[in-house]
Amino acid sequence: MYAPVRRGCSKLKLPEHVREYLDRKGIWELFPPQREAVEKGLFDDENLLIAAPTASGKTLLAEMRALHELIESHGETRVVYVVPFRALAREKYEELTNVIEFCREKGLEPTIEISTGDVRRPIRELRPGITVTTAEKLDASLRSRPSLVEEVDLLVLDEVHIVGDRNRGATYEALIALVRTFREKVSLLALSATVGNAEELADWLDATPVISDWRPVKLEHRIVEVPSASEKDAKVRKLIRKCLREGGQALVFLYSRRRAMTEAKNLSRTVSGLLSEDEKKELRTLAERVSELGEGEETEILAYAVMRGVAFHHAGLTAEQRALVEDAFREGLLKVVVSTPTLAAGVNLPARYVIIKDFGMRLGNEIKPTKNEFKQMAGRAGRPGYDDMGLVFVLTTSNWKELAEEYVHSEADPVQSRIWVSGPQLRRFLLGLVAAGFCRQIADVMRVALNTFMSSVNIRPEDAVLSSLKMLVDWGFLEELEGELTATKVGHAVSQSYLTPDSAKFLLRCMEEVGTEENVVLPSITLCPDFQPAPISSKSRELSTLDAFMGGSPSIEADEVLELAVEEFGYDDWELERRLAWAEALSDWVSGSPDRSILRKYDLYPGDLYRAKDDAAWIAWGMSRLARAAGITWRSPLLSRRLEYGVPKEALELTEVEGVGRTLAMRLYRAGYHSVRDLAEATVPELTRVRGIGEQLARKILESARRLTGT
Amino acid sequence: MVEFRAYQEEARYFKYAFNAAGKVVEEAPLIVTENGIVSRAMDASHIAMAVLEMPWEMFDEYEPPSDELMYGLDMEEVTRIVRRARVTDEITLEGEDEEEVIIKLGSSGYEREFRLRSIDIDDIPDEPELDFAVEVTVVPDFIQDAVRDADLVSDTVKVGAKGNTFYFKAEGERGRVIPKVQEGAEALLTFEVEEDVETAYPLDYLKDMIQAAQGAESVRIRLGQDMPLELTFRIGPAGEGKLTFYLAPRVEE
Amino acid sequence: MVEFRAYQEEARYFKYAFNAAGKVVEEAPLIVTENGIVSRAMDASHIAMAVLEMPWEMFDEYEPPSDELMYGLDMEEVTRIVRRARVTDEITLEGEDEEEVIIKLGSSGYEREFRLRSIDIDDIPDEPELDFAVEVTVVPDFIQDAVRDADLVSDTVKVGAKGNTFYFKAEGERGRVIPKVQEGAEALLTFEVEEDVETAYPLDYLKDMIQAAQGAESVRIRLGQDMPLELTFRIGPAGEGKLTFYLAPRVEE
Amino acid sequence: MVEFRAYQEEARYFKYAFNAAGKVVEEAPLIVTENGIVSRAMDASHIAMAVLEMPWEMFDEYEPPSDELMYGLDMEEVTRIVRRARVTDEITLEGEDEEEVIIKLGSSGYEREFRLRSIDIDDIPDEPELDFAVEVTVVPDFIQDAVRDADLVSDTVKVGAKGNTFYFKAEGERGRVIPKVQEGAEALLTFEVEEDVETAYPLDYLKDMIQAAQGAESVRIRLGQDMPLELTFRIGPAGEGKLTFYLAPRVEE
Ligand SMILES: Nc1ncnc2c1ncn2[C@@H]1O[C@H](COP(=O)(O)OP(=O)(O)OP(=O)(O)O)[C@@H](O)[C@H]1O
Ligand SMILES: [Mg+2]
Repeated sequence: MYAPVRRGCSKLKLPEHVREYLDRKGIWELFPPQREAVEKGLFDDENLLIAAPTASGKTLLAEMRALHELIESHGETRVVYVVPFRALAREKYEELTNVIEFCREKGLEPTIEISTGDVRRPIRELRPGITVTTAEKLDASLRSRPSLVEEVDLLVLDEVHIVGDRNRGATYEALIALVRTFREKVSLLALSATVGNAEELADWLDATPVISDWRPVKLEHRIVEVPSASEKDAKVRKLIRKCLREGGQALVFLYSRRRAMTEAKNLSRTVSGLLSEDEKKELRTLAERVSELGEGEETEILAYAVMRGVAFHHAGLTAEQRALVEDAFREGLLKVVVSTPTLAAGVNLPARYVIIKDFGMRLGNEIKPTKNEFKQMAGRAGRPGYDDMGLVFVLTTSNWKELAEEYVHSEADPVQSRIWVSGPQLRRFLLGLVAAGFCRQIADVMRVALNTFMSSVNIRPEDAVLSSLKMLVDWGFLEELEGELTATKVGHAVSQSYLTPDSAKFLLRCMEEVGTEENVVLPSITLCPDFQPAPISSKSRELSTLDAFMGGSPSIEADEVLELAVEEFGYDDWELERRLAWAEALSDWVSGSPDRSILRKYDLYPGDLYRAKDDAAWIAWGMSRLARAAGITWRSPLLSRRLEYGVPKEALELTEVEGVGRTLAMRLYRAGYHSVRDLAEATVPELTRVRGIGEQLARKILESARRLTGT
Repeated sequence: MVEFRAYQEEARYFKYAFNAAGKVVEEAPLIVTENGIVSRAMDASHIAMAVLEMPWEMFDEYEPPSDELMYGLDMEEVTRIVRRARVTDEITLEGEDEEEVIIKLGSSGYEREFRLRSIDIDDIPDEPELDFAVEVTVVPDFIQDAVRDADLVSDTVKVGAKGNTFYFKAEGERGRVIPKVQEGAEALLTFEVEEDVETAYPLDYLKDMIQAAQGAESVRIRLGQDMPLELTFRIGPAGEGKLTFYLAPRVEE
Repeated sequence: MVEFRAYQEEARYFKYAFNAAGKVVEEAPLIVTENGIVSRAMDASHIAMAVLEMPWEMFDEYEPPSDELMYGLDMEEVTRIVRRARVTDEITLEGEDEEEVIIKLGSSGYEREFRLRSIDIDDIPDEPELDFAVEVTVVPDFIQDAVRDADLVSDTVKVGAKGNTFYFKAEGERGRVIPKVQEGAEALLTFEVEEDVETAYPLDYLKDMIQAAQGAESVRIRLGQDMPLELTFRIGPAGEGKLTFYLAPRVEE
Repeated sequence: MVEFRAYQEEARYFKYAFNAAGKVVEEAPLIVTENGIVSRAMDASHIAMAVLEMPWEMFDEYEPPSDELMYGLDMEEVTRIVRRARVTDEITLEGEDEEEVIIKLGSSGYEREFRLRSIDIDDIPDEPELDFAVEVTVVPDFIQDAVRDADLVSDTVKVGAKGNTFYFKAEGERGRVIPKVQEGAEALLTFEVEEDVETAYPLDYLKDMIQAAQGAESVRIRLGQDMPLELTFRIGPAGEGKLTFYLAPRVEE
């Protein structure tokens, strides 16, 4: 399986322009899975599913196919390239730009667009060329304008194994079912990681499977039994020394964010002793940039470690901090990154050594790592072009050794449909079909439902569909008349809000029975299942503010909403604490409380806070639409925007001005600028008196304010 | 026109207190009456409160306003100004109309005038009324050491009294730190304990609050089981004024 | 071979002056003649100029070069070296051929030699000839305080004379700062004003320049309406030498 | 139960030594016998070694363990604690069972107890046995100056002896720095050179090691051509104990 490719490109039948494109890219030989794809009809309009390990060159297949179709159609083909999450979109956009440039040189005029922003603003039309988008965005766009589906000529589904992901899978699956039903003839190329049921997946997509386990860099596993914690530390240090002396880099995986941070700090000494003078100089500059990107202990420790060639990485860091670490590792400047498993599931970041430091742990009901996590982490070992081989070191104790061996030698797990194992996801899917106008008859609904990845689960779809439809009718989202389905006004609002019908039902109840004032809406948001509460210190809830000792009024009124939530969803105490703490945190956020204060009070990571407020913002937006459709007076004006920006109502207007973010909006407001007009009437010297506004920014603000007020 | 004026020959009585208060709360009102100057403010997260009382006797010269006045201070600004004062500088507080607060620092013949725009203060909290089971007075060194020692291992510190010992205790992964003092020791000036207590508090606020210890002769500490902590520093030439901090407890799950 | 040598028993006379000059200008020539050592340089943005005059009388031992010599100094390097000198260290400046400048610091029997490569200096500016309407001499404390106070609120400071008062004034969004001194006060050593003036200057340069005040007995300040500011610090055991700064005014739009 | 106890009236004899050792090595064993306390550890990259010897005579009170004991210290923790000690604080080292090391700091009537969990130490290196061609003893100021001067221009420093001069030499793009001292100078207390040598060492380790010079009366330096550097600091009230560092040379390619 690791034998070098013997036959050159010239022996394969490749279209002329594709050959030229490859020459341009400096690619002389295709990898085995790539040649197999060509042989199975990549350029003959065959729909293909390629299931192969990471770094086996799947993206190139998409490039070649897109190029081929664009050239053949004189630049008219509309290619939609779907990725499961935003972070990947930029990477793909940049790679696919090469295809468009090539076409342009041939006198064609396709365009390339990246469309991943807010799901509230759907894609209006597909232009000839390539549109890179997320599954979520495309799904929302299709539902908002069903005819969009007819404009898709070539659909590329990247990372399609995500269909099995608990959080994102249902949306991806729904999207595919829609396309399979309403655009059966679409040209399709699906790219997947190695999965246990690739054939089944191909079958569902009506595509020819290309299954390979070829990897550009050989992979070896070493299971190491280490009895004590300090021996583990010593072993990791030894491995890192060895790896770095050979010129390689290492990824160390742990399960807790805090431990990733401490481990990175502890490894700093070891790594810094092995750096060159030039590297140290560059790292010093990098560390300064890191310091500028955040505040608090985490940032300090990150800067400290980065200066010594090490970094930690987890979802609690801000997007900029993560991108900085990823880029620096890719460039070879950072030698070791200590991370939680999220890194392995995300952007491409291979390393010579992968060290799984704590194989075997019980975390609640789960066993860590799961087989998929393990395969993903291990898959990162071996950097093509730099390493001859990738080594995965699994450090474990005797109890877990057997499981480790099983993971190493067994096949990947099969992917399974998520729509059918989650009531809310199923209902969202079905409601969307009707509300968007794809289906009127129950029979139509059934037809689309049968086009989901049903073969992977053992259910009777008819029963599930019928009972879900009945619930949707009972809840007032659908109306049924002799087999004909229509969405009610509220049902439409639910579908467009992107909420699950179950959450929507709860939110409507909250609004009707308790109210729509801010101090009630916030707990409604955090108590609905569509809000995913990240870890938060709920100690802050009970006695940790002086208010409780002074008979002060709480900022949120959660009691009634809480009762409803327990009734609908049966949350346990621990989950309730968490969600309520989030309601308080968001209340502070929306009052303009400084980031630092909130992070400190609730013991939060910035990444989690920013994700939570974004989620809350779109749920609030959804709620306001539901209220309008249901005829309920919405008493929290601008709440969604305030959640997005984190400012109180009075200062919100100021955020419309370019260059004015949260902190500046608060400061400007305090300095006496209460409206955009106030800003438009200011002068540059006046504005520069505000802390944080230099001359350049002042000019930008003035221009924007004047433009907005037409002065 | 000048609405009020408070003059003190040595800035040392203010400097540390203002500095500490400014680290704990972001904004505070300055309430000026014929009796003196007071201020009460909570920090943005409502976890800490600062209460400052400066009666007219604390000043070498005091010209009260005709009516009660209120100004709003941006405490970050105030601390930056107060940091520029030498302990021997003369310090004058004045109010210009109801718009500006003026702080003047004087030394060896020249004067430095700092004018602050008064800001709007949302609301002024009431001082909590609490029954404390423990009341001790310690030398400033003790509390400064205790808080900084605790900072080595944790971000929470437990404060307690057990038998005839008053102590701080902090525990972290790496170890434990226990600064303590017993009844009768030099460092413990008074000791009144109704019952044994132990309550946890967030350390970062404490680190800011103890800055006020620098100018003080002693620090009074009061607390109760799972109740806020109260720290009182006497300020002024003869301790006529005081700066009190309240800190909400951290309740373990 | 050694082209020239200047020895002074106490580095204190140089340390602060060199440090300040090095913060203001990035590179400077070292012009060595039989009369002593001088240097004149502008900073890269041509807003500030430093002029250093060290006549041979300032040194305890002076061995002049046979011909006039010029070396180019990277001032960032020079300040880093000078910062390593204790005020009581002996300091020797030497030139090796026309290639290297050697700074030797000596104390209690050991010597530390720092060798700097001479760099090319593009051009050497002339000292401006200006008529100033205002000339005052103040104690170093006053100007240091004034500049640092102003820094709290703004990045520009106005310097002026009005009637019999000499003052600094800075205004920012949050407030105003006005350090001032009147004719007759201790801190104001001389006061000669032809007419009232007020001119604005950039503060960040001033912050660097006043570092030279540390070793000085007094500072002479000269300015005029919308004219450059001149600061003169006497240096050397008996003030035989001097360091003068010129700073371009900031003219409001 | 308390396994051993070592008490010293003034922390000054430990503070700087522990601090320096803790910057160089991350973990170290604490080996307690009836003769006193010793420790030997290498840093993670195996470039530096620290050897600490504290014989019982160094302590004002010493209660030895019944058997030889070994504890593992996280040196980062130890330095953080030792930094909290004032030089006049009383310091007590105790061992609790074989699990915890307790450091107590006492002053004016209150006590601060720091408890460290003992960690596992992988292996304890042996002290190298080397033949040095050069052995000098210098005053602490000299080596501190030399190392910090060298830091201005490079991250490597050459240490050598030539004729009757002992010197440090560092060269960078911007210049060269050569702190040196001659036989007979005050700063050079002893001077025994068998042959001229010059060897290069990494500066960042040296910067940490010289922290120990702060509490010392003198520093003994030994080295040979392309051999490790040995620095010895005597510690304790009468220099009964010592802290020795070994630093691997940097061999040019
Ligand atoms: N035939 C080839 N010859 C040389 N390099 C190639 C070839 N095909 C692809 N590559 C390069 O190999 C790298 C990995 O490819 P790519 O990212 O497409 O892998 P992938 O299979 O999509 O991995 P993942 O599963 O992580 O998405 C890319 O840098 C790509 O440019
Ligand atoms: Mg891919």
